[in-house]
Amino acid sequence: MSQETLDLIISKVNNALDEEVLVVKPPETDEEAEGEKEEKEEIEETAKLNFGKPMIILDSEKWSMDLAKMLRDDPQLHFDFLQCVTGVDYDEHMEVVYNLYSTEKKHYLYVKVKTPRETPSVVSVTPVWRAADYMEREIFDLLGIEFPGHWNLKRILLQDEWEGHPLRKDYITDKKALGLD
Amino acid sequence: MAIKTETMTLNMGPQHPSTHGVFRLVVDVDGETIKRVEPVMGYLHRGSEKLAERFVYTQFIPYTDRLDYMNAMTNNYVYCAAVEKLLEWEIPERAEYLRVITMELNRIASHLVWWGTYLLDIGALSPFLYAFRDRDHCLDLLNEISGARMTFNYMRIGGVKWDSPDGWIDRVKEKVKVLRENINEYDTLVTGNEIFQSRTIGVGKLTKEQILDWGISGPLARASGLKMDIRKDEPYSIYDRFDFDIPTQEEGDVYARYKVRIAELYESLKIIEQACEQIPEGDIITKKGKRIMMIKPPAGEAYTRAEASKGEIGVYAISNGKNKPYRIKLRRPSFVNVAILQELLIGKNIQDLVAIFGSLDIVLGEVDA
Amino acid sequence: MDLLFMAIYAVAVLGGLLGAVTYAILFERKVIGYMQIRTGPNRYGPWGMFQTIADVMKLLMKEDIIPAQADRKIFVLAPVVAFAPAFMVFAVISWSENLYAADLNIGVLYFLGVSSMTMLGVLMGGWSSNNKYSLLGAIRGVSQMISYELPLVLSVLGIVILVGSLNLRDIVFFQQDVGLWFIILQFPAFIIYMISAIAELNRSPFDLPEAESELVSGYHTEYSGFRYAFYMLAEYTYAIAIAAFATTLFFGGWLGPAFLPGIVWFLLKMCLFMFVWFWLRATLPRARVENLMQFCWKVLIPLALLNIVVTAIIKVWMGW
Amino acid sequence: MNPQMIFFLVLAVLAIACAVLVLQLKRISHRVVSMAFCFFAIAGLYFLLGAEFIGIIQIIVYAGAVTILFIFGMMMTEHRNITFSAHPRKLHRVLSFVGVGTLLGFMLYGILNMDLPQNGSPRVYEEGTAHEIGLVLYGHYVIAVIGMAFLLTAALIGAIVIARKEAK
Repeated sequence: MSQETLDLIISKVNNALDEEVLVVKPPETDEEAEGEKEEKEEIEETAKLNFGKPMIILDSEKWSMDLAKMLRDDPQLHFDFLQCVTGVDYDEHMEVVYNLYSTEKKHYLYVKVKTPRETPSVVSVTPVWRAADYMEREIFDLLGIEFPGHWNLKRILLQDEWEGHPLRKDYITDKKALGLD
Repeated sequence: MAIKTETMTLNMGPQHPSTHGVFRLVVDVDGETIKRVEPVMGYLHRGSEKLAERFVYTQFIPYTDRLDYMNAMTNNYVYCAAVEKLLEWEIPERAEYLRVITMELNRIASHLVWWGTYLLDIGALSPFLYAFRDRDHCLDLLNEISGARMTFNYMRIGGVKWDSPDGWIDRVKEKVKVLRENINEYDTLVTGNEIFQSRTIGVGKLTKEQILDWGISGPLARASGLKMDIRKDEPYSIYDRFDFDIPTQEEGDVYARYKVRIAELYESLKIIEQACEQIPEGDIITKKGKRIMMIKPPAGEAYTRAEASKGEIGVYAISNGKNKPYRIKLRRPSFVNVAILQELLIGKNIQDLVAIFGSLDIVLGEVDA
Repeated sequence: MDLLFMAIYAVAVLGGLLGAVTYAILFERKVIGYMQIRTGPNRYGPWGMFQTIADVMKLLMKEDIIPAQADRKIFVLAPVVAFAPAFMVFAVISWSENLYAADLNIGVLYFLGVSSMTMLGVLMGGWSSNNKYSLLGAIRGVSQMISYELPLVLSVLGIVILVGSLNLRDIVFFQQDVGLWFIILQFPAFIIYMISAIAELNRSPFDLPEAESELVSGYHTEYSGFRYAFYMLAEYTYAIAIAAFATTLFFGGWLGPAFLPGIVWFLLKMCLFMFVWFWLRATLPRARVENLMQFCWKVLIPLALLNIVVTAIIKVWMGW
Repeated sequence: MNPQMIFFLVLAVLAIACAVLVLQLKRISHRVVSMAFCFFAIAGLYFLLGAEFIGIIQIIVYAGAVTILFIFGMMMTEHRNITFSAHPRKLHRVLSFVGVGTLLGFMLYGILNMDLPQNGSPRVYEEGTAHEIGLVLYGHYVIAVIGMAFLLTAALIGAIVIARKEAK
C-alpha cells in the first residue's frame, strides 16, 4: 500500500513540476556502487520508502508553495495535517523535513527539502499549513534557516539578542557566557 | 460620535497565576476585549535537542521527562520507541504491558491535574484538591514501580527499567476502582454545574478546518469532531489489543474539550484494567538493551509518534551509526497547540482568555523544551 | 455626655469588629479547608486559633510599598475610604433590643447609601495603583457593585412597604408583632437579597473584581502590608455588615427563644450567613461577566420589582 | 460651643476647602476625589440640620452616582492629553467673574431673605424627612414626578439604543 502511495506521489509531484525530479533508485549493481562520486549523485535516490513510509527528497528550488498546496489539495493525496517540521544540519547542506499525514486517507509522507548551508532558505509553508508557524520559527531560531513568506519570522525560544544558532553543528557553546564555567 | 477610548497593553505573565508557568501573553485590550495577542515563550528553554546530541542514546531519557512533566511516561516511551524503530528491535511482551499501564496511569494523572487546575482557573477552588488527591493515587503507583513521582525515567531502549513490585498489579486494579468511583463523582458534581457551563459552552470554538490547519492534535482535535487518536490510527506498542473508544465531541468549544478529557479518563481506566488482566510473565527488557553504551542504531532516520495527554508527541530521530544521536527533534504537542492562541483569542474578553488558555492544557516545560 | 458615649460605643464596636474579622477569616479558612479535604490552619494555637492574628502581625510588620508610578495620595487614601463606610453602617445596626447606637428613622436608606460608598475606595485603589490588572478589577468591581445595588435596594423595599418604616428597629419589632420572620413573608426578596449581597461583596461566585486567575488580585494587586490588611478588613467588615443587615431584615434581628440573650442570637444568625458565603466559595466556579450583568438586569431587577408590586397589592388588599 | 457647632465648623470648612481644591488641584483624579469629599461634607451638614433623608440622598446621588460617573468617564476616555490652559483669555475671565458674581448675588439675596429660626428657639423642621417628602412628591407634585419618570425612562432607552449602535 505504501509503495502505491509512493508511486502516486512521485507521479503527482513530477507532473506538477513538469520534470523528473523524483526518481526511485534502480536496484543497485556492483558497478554503480564502485562508480565515481559524480555518477552517483546523478542517480541519487530522491524517493524511497523509509520504515515503510514514503519519503521524497527535493531541492529547495523545487520546493514551492504551489507544490505544498498540491499535496494538501489533491483529492488523492490530501495531506491535510502537518505533523512535524524538523531542521537538520548536515555538514554539507541543511535539510528541512516535513512530516505530512492525511487524516482521511491515513497515509504519511516525509518531504525532505535540501538547502545549501551558506544561505539556507526554504519557502515557508505557513499559508498552506498554519501549523508550520511556530515550528518554522523554532528552526529559524535554532538553525538559522530562512523561511521566505513567513509572516512573523523571528526568534521564538531564544531571546532576540542571541547570537548564532545553537543547533548548528559548528556552534560553539560559550560556557562562560552561560555561567557554566 | 465615537468616544475615543484607550487600548492598553497587558503583559500577562511571565508571572501570572493562570499562565501555568513562565509564559507571557502580550495582550492588547480595549476595555476587556482582546484586540491582539502575542505569545512569548522560551523562558524555560533548556536546549533539550542540543543536549540530545551530546549524550549516549540512553542518557537522553531523563531529559524527555522534563518536557511534559505532567505526562512524562509517554515522553519516555516515544523517545525509546523512536530509537527502537531505528534499531528494529522487538520488545518483550511484559515490558509492553508495563509501558501501557504506566502510560495510561500517567495520562489519568495528567488529565486530573488539568481538570483541577482548569476549574481553579475559572474560579472553583475545591476541585483542585480533589483532583490532586486522585492524582496522588496514580503517582503513588508510578512511584512504586519507577522510584519517582513525576520524572520517572522508567522506560529503557528495549524495554523498561524495573519489573513491577509484588502485588503491584493488584494494587493497580484496586485503585482503578477507586478512581472510577471518584471520577464519576466529579463528573456528576461539576459537569452539570450551570455556572461552569455558562463559562465554557460556546467559548473558544475551534472548527475542524482550524484544527487541521494549525496541526492541533489530542483532546483538542477530538473535541472538534476529528476522530484522531494515534492509539487507534497507527497503533503503537500493543494498543491494538485493547478494547477502548475514542471519545469525540462535535462542538469544539471549551466544554467539549472538558467532556472529551473526562471521557478519556474512563477509557484509560478501561485500558489499564484490560492490560492488568492480560499481562504475561517474562522479560522486561531485551538482552541487547541492557548494554547501554553499545546501543548504536544503524544510520537512518524515522519519525515516531505517540498519543500523549496533550496531543501528538513525536520524535524525529536521525542516527549516523554512532552511539550518540545525530539529531533528535521533539515534536511537542503543547508547542504546536499553543500557536492557535494568537488567532483564537481575538475578540474575546479577558475572562474567556483564561478559560480558553486553560482548556488548551499546555505545559511550559514542553513548550520551551 | 452623648458624644462620649458615642465615642466609647464606636471604639467598642471597632474593637469587636477587628476581633470578628480576624475570626471570620479563620472561620472561612477552616470551613473551606474541611470542604476541601484538608484541615486548614492548625499550627498557631489550638485549632489554629492564632493563625490570623499571626497573619495580621505579619502584614502590619511588612515593608510599606507604594509603587513608584502610583498616584501616591489616592493610593494611600483608598483603603481608608473603602473601610470607613463599611464601618459607618454599623451605626444603625441594633445588636439587641437595648444595644444600639442610633435609632435612625431612615436606617435602611442610611445603610444602603453609605455602604455603596465602598466602591469609591475600590475605584480609587484600582485607579491609583497604575496597574492594568488593578484598573480592570476596579472597573469590573464598580460596574458590578452599581448594578447589584439596585436589586439589593429593591429587594428590601418589600419589607419597607410592609413595615411602613425605614427604621431597622421598627422592622424587627414588626417581625416580633407578626410572629413571623421576613424570610417567610418575603422569601423571593430574601433570595434576591442574598444573591445581590454576594455580588456586592465581590464574593465567589461573583468575585470577578478580584478573580485571581485572570486579574491576579484585582483592584488591590499593588497593595501589600498594612494597606492590604486595611482592604481585607474593609472587605470582611462589609461582609459582616451585610450579614448583620440581612439578619435584621429577614431573620428577625435579635429575636429568638429566651434562653439565650438577644445579642447571641443575632451573632449566631450572622454566622449562619457568613457560613453560607464560605460554602458557596468552596463550591462554585466564577461566573461570566456578561452573565452576571444579564442576570442582574434581566432576572433580579424584574423579580424584585414584581415582588414590590405584589407586596404592595397584598398590603393594600389585606389592609395591614 | 456645643458639639453641633464644632461639627458644623469642621464640615463647613471641609466642604469649602474641598470645593476650592476641586478647582486648584492639578490631577483630574484628585479633583474628582476632593469633589466626593465635598459632597460628603455637605451630606454631613444636612444630617446636622436634621434632614437625614436629604443627607442620605446627597450621599447616594452625588457622592455615589455622580462621582463614580465622573471617574468612569475619566478612566474610559483619553484624559491625559486634555490640559487646562493656564492663561485663559481675557473675555473668558471677565465673563466668568460676571457669571459667578451674579450667582453669588442671587444666593446672598435668597439667604438674607430667608425666614431663619432665631437663636435659642430651635424649631423642629418637619420638612426634609422621608415622610414629608413622600407626601409632597406623591401628593402635590405627582404629575411632575410621573412626567420626570417618563422622561428618564425615555432617556435611558435612548442611551441604550445609542450605545448599541456604537457597539456595532
